[in-house]
Amino acid sequence: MAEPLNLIGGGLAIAGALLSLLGAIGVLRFPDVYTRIHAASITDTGGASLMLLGLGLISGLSFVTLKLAVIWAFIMLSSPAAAHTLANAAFTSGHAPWIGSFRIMRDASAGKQGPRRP
Amino acid sequence: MTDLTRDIDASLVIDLSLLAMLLVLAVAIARTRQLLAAILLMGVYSLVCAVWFMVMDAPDVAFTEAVVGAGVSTIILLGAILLTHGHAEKSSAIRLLAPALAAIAVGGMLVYAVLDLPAFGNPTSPANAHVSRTYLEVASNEIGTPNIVTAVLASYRGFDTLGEATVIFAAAVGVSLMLGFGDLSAGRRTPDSMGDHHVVLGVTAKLFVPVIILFALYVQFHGDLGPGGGFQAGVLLAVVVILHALVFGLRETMLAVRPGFVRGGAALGVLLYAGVGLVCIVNDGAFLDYDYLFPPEIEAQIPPGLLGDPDHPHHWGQHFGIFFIELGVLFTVAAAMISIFYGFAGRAPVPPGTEAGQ
Amino acid sequence: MLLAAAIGLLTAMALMIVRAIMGPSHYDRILAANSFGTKTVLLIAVIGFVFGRPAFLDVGISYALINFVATVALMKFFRYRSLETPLTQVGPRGTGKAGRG
Amino acid sequence: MTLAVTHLNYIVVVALMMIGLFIVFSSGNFIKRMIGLAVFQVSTGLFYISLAKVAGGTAPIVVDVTNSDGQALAARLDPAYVALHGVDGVVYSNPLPHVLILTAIVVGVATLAVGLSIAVRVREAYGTVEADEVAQLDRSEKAGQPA
Repeated sequence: MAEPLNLIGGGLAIAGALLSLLGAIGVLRFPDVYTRIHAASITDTGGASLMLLGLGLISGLSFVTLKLAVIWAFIMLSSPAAAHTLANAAFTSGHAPWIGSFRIMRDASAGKQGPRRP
Repeated sequence: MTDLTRDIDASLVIDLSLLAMLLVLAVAIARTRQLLAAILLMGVYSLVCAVWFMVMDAPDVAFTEAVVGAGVSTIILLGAILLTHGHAEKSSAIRLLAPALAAIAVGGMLVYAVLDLPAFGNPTSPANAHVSRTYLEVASNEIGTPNIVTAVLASYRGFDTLGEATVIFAAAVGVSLMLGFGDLSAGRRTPDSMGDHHVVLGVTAKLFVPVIILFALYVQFHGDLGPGGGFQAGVLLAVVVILHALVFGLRETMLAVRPGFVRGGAALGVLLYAGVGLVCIVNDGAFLDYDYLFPPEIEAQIPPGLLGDPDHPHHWGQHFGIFFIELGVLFTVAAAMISIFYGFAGRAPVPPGTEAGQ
Repeated sequence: MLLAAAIGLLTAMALMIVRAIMGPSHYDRILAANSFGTKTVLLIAVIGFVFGRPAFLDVGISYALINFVATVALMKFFRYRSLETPLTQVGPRGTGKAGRG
Repeated sequence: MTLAVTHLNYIVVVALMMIGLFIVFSSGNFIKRMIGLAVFQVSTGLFYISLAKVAGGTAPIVVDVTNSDGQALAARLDPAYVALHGVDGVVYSNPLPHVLILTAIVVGVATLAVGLSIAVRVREAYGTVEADEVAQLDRSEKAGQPA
């Protein structure tokens, strides 16, 4: 277990934690469901990748590395699928996206296009 | 105090922040009247508990809490809400005040009692001293499994665990008697999916189902060496069936895993567990005393190098006894959870105003 | 260093709890719970390394799987009010295996 | 002050238990009561596991103490203790409460399902899961009035 590898791994883990933290701030601050899904799903997969890579560097090549890879694969599969399903369900159940001050969706919904506002 | 808490300093930060999260979540569960939000927060609550169990050196318990609390119990609660009503009525002031006073009174007494306990982490406290210390000393010699939790669960306290498995079986029977086994009849109207067709979910679920089964088997058979065992693997197997039912429809799942098969599995698990005990009795031992599982002439024929090191004494009776009773626990837990899920998910909701008693 | 990463994850989890409690819509809550679950998996992994027992990653793996199932169940509940509706056909449309039983 | 630090875990867990108790008593909704019961039950588990933690210990899964990685994990046993009992190794947390709570969690979800199915049957018979309304329906039935 080389010392520089530990340092790089720790740095990557902290970077992943920071990315997760950024995503959490985004989920807290963004205006509607879709922007929040965007913030959460991107930082979840990105933060997880960085952090698991960092932990893999620390652990060295062993059975633990395989387990880390398995966790990474599961997160990479399930997190985007869950985000997609969530956005799909929210859209079909009638949540209109927030479009800032342009109000395109609201005008469109008056003309019976697009989803109705909740 | 300093030398006592010195060693837990690293975990103290994580410990305290998790406890703060738990308090916030519990208060939020108490305040909300939307049962859906309460269920969701309950899932998060048990998740935080699972992490806290990890910090407290209890990976087996964390494993169980993660799969049960966040997975199965959330889904069962959702099924119950579907069959009832998703909104709680507002309680009157007197109904809030009296329980609050009672809870504060009981809590005050408990805190008063708790302050007399030995300090947190004290190695010589009565709870950590007597029989537990003995288990830690003798388990690896007498049982031969590195995971002492498994050794205590399956061997020293095997009778206790048989009782737990029976309780789970009885609970599944009770739920099935009250809610039915799920309806497979052809004329049954299945609820409308509103024309949605989730391709992404279908593909992901198809990938996940075999992988979770494989992982459950790993957890089952690796339970001697690491965290895991029959309880965790059983719940994971039930979760596979639940995932399949959620994505491909309950009807498809019930055709693949038939309710009769599930009921048989639950009974078979308890029978297997008790049967191991009976075999020990037949071979002149006590009930569930695995050292008597094999007669000596059979045990002599097992080659000494079968499991690695030939010099290390192997306890074949203990190995196979734990193997079989964990298998029994797996069958019972998985079948009971699937049966409970079928009961809740397969029952048609009664529309308001058409109740039987009216 | 790993302790710092753990504290960062804990802060992110606390923010997610705020979102899960505030709502406003149920979809926000599911999103917060799902994202909380992913962060928990990472935290379990980091704790394993902090305490020197990384063999306990099994707990994290199982949670990564359960989290997906729970999210699907919650989403399905809010959207369809039913746990038994098929979300996708098993066979080709119209010729599915539904007639088998 | 010292007492507050060394017993903080226990005090917080007692507070969590009491919140669960409060939910059970204060809500008239059967499902909410079951959720409160679940909170109470998990908190009891927290208390047991908190008692089982040993300072400087590690999880009760045997580690190899012949190499340095294993030795660094946890505090070594006291030499006097080793001399007395003839066993060597590191300090482990107490496995017995882990066993009790592990099985209690799974039994807990099974009994939760039984309670919920009773609530479902109550709803099918009375059309409500609120305890007050159920009691009222019972009273009016006893008085011979239509519900």
